Amino acid sequence: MVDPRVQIEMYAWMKLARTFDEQMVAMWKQGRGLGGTFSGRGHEAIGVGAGMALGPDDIVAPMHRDLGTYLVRGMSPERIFGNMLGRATGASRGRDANLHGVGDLGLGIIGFISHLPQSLPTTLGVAMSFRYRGEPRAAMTFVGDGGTTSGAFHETLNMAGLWQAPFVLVIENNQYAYSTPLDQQMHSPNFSERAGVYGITTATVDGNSVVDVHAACTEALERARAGGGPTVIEATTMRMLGHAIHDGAEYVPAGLLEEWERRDPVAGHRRHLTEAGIASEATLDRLDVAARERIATAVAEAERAPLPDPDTLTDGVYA
Amino acid sequence: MVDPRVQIEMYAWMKLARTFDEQMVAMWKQGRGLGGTFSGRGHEAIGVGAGMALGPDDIVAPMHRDLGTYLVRGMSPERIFGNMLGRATGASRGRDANLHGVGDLGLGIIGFISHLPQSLPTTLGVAMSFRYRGEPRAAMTFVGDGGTTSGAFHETLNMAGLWQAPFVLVIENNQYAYSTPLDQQMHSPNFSERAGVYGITTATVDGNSVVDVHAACTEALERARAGGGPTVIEATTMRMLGHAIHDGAEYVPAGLLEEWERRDPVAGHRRHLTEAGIASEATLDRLDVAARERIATAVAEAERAPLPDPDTLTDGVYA
Amino acid sequence: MNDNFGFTDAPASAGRELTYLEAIAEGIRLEMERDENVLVMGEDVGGDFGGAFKVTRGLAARFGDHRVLNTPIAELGFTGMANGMAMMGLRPIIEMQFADFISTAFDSIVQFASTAHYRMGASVPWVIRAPSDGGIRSGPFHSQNPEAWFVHTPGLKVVAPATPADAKGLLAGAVRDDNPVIFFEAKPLYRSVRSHVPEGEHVVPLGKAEVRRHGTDVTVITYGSMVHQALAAADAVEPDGISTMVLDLRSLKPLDTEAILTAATATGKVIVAHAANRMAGVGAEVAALVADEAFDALDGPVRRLGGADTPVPFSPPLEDAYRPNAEKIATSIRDLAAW
Amino acid sequence: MNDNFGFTDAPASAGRELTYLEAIAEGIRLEMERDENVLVMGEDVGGDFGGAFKVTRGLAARFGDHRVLNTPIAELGFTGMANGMAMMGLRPIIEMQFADFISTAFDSIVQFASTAHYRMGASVPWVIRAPSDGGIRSGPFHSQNPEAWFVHTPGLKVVAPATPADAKGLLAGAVRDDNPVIFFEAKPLYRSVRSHVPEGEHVVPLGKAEVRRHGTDVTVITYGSMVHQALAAADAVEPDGISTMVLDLRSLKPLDTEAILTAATATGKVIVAHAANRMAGVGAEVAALVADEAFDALDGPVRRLGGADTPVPFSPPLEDAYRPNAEKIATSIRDLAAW
Ligand SMILES: Cc1ncc(C[n+]2csc(CCOP(=O)(O)OP(=O)(O)O)c2C)c(N)n1
Ligand SMILES: Cc1ncc(C[n+]2csc(CCOP(=O)(O)OP(=O)(O)O)c2C)c(N)n1
Ligand SMILES: [Mg+2]
Ligand SMILES: [Mg+2]
Repeated sequence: MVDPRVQIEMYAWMKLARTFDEQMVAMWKQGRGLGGTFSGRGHEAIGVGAGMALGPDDIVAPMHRDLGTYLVRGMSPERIFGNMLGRATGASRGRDANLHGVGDLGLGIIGFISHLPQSLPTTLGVAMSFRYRGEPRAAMTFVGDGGTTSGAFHETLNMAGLWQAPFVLVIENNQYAYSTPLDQQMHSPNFSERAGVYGITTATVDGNSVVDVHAACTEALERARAGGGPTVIEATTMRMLGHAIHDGAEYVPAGLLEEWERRDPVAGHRRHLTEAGIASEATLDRLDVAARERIATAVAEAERAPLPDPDTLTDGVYA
Repeated sequence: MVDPRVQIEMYAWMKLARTFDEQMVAMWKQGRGLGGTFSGRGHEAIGVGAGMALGPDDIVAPMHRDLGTYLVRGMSPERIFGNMLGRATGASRGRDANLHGVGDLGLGIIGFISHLPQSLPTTLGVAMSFRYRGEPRAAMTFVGDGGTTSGAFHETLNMAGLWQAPFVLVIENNQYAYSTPLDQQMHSPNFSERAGVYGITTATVDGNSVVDVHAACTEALERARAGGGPTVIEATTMRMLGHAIHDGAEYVPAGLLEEWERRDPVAGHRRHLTEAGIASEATLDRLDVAARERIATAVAEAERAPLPDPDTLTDGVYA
Repeated sequence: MNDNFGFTDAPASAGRELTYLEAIAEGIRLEMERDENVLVMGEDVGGDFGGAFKVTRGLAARFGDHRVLNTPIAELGFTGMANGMAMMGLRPIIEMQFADFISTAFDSIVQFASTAHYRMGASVPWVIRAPSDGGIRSGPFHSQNPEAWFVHTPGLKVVAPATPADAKGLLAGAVRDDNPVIFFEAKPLYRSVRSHVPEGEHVVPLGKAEVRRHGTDVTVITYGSMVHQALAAADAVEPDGISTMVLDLRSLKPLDTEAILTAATATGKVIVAHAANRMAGVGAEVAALVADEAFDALDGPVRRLGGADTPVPFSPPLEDAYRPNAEKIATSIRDLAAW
Repeated sequence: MNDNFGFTDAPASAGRELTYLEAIAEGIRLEMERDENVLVMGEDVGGDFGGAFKVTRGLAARFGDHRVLNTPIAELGFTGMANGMAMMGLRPIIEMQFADFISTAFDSIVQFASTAHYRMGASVPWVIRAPSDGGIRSGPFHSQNPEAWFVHTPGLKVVAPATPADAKGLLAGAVRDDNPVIFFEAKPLYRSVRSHVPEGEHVVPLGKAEVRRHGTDVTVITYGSMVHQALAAADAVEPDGISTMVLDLRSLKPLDTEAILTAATATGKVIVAHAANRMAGVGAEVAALVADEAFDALDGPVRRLGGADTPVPFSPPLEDAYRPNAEKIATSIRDLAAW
């Protein structure tokens, strides 16, 4: 069983991600946002479970619903909110939008670009650099169900299998790519079979169980660091809001959302902690309050932060 | 059993392709060629077997080793040699090189471009046009083992399976992509498994048996025309010369070539025809002579043909 | 954004008005009605959803799912697929969800589609609709203006309407053209511009520029969203006694060289402006053309305004610094007029 | 191909001579010796084979297979992989088998690599070696000069050496640069040009053009294989009393604007020439720059020579009609000198 303290920590991070997400959605609906943004509601167990499995020397390239990973990895809520609000203090210094470009190699985080699924070959390259130098490190990234139908998915997994790279991919199967359900994306959503043909170890986990995601990722990362080759983990979940802030997701059957609401990863883990006697309601309530305060502070700071000076427009195009 | 006359026809086409190929290689070695060129030696059973399986209304996009398909489909040796020699009478009117651009929609042939494996999505589009119009036709194309590691392979097969398109793909597994053997291309050359994950029917055939290739393609094309969806056929063979005319293929172990030489598709089919009493040596000798004469005529005509007028440079860029 | 731009030739008040977006939608619908070979494909275009910008909303209900095809995320593959469909006589209208993702489909466009007719006489009559341009805080991957890549590539055609009427008319012209045409829609104009659009059949021929405003001192040559900025700039400098001509290119490939040279010669002072990155952009081609073929008529340097040599930044002060706008164009007009 | 081009600054006879191809190979070898973060990757580059043009032959034997990585046919993927390797401090030298296939890797270059430093301060120090250019009867897919796509894209650097010495020196400069650099090799020069190459460490800084020939009447601004054609053209018009300056750009991004303006101003008559398609090519940027910033010094139209607006055709009469060469440049020089 996972260390109880770690399980409580999981809750704290998930709650922080959820609180961030709710605050963000509220702000954008109030017109206090800038541009569009993506909610990761429902993806907290994946982002946190995977993020907590990473070792200090591992590198991760999260995508647009993996807020939890950024947070766990040490990207502060201030820098992320700052990014979303186009502030000079944001992770990309006003250059990139929402969770895009939220990277910091010092934290072992590579920021993603829109073009799906570019993080895959990039992360394979990181893994290959570990192999080149004989370092016991692993590189991890994520892809949505939608991103798996793109050429880069195939090219990356083929090479990852060929070279048995220390590479871990989490497929976040959340049933939809924007408005397009799985059955309009592929003949059959057999992700493990698809990855298996490349000589890659595969696993399927409940993407709404932070404990299960964490366990699968921990095992995969350890194997990768030990020279045991790549792993692809399918984590099944549901995108609980629209594709992006403007999208009402009318195309999702209400019943489907209700069904998944009952499996909410944050509430579920909370139930597990109390039922298993790992944490009391009071302890968890305190974590909830802490999360709210942490996010309130971050929002206030981000909103106070300056916008970039237009004279810095061309700074940083080149190294 | 395949109609004996058809089996004799198979020999005639394979011999024509082989004779063309030998004549081409000889000319290029003598400096009578223009630019580079690709030999299809060893691929005759695939090109001819697949080509003869096509119905009159089907469309095919052969690639650089499928000379037999072009010939069977009615592209004259004059037009092909003319293309290779950059003549105004060549299939591309001097625009494209060697077997590139050798297309003619009137003959149901789409000419390929270098970028691998662009013929795959193109051919899927042809298949989807049949589906759109409800026509009982099929579209077929080819890819090398090397081309299968490219993104377009995955994107095309995923969509072919999703829409159950009347699409047939022959993978010509000839052990090498240029100098790169299979084991440096992919973890395991499990082509049927790879195609199977997309909801596509698969088959593996001896690519040096014209009868087997023909049977597999016939079945796949019939299924496609009848609405039974796509098929991927792996045809195993060996590239018997270098990648292109300048390549001595020193990287191929001599023993491997000797082994495959014993399985030569043209000689093998000839043996089969005589041993099964389908054709006499004399009949086949006459076909050999006919092939030599046909090719000699074609070469002579192509060499006599004019080069394009430079004033026509911009003709045909736009429709 | 200036959405009351009073064209000299097409006053905004005349007749039925549509937004730029509605005009595109109407253009698609009419072409689908006219020719059953016309179909729509792309990510999320189908069903009740109708695409990220809702341009194709209602088409599936009207024409059936088989004519409005939702594709997986596979731009290279589905554009390649459109090549095959088009060679068989269909006329796919492909929606790139954002113009930024057109790079993902690059080989299918710049290698296959662009060369098919030259190599084998096969025409590839598709249209790619590419929602492009920025100014709306969408960041580096939802704001791009990648037209120069395609203008440089032989065998393609490229159009970039600035008005609702042209959006409808050029869409029809593009669908009926027998070549691959990339149709750059200016996202900032989608709902901000509303003006007269002819009802029923309305076809604008490819390759013809249009003078949007006559003038005698300085010529601004531009297209897309910058047409509106140029017109606003022309208004702004009028009180200074500067008379500005504005030429809307509309087609970027083929370029209307005759109209460009006529407009350049008319004033002898030329500014080329676009939202795309300035360096080696389409504006460079236009400026170089003028500097060669209208040299004798030039009374001053050929100026160019375009995006900075940076990705399109997200934050307002940076994006505003990045992009040309009416004010910057006006400054350039004044400067050149005084040359 | 003129392979005795007698540079004013570097006479072909001085010192040790190498072919253009040998110079590149030497440049790679020295960088690999100097820095073990440097590795080579691409299709068929490894083992005893050493790539389609044998540029990397011998490297695997010398440095081990792990530093000379054969890749599957997956340009998008392996270039994306190089992005990740480079972010971790490796310095991959990627061989595109032909420059023509660089379009297959497009997203990994123009979307990821080019923006990584701007967005997240991560430098991506790879070099893509792209064997480009035609004139050798290789047809539309083995003859392309796609540099304009990349010069238009912010965040990339682009170089195009014309001489063996620059091929070696710019290769070193590119490997040591902390940004993604595309290194366009001119295939027609691989074995046709042989001249002095400094031994040992030799680094040519990116962004510096070089005057290859001084002259007072007409300036030809060019790069790559056309440098040799321009020099031959300059020789050809000399008997007519025309003195031609030839400026070799060497770097296309960043452009050496100072050298361009100085060279343009020196004669007042400018021809820009390249093998790439003329329309919206790099030459348009150079011509537009001159027409803007050197306008006062111009004594005639800014001329441009480049490939026709067609795919690169295969047949000799067509390819010869397609491409600029010494004769066409000479005609243009004579015409402009008489302006
Ligand atoms: C190559 C490419 N095409 C289109 C898009 C636009 N787009 C952004 S997210 C998205 C859907 C992604 O679906 P999925 O991969 O399942 O991830 P999810 O958003 O469901 O988490 C699309 C189509 C893109 N980012 N990249
Ligand atoms: C995208 C792309 N990259 C590189 C090449 C160069 N190239 C031409 S053929 C070839 C090898 C192809 O191998 P395979 O697909 O196995 O076909 P084969 O030649 O063995 O029949 C390569 C690398 C290409 N044509 N397209
Ligand atoms: Mg999804
Ligand atoms: Mg092969």
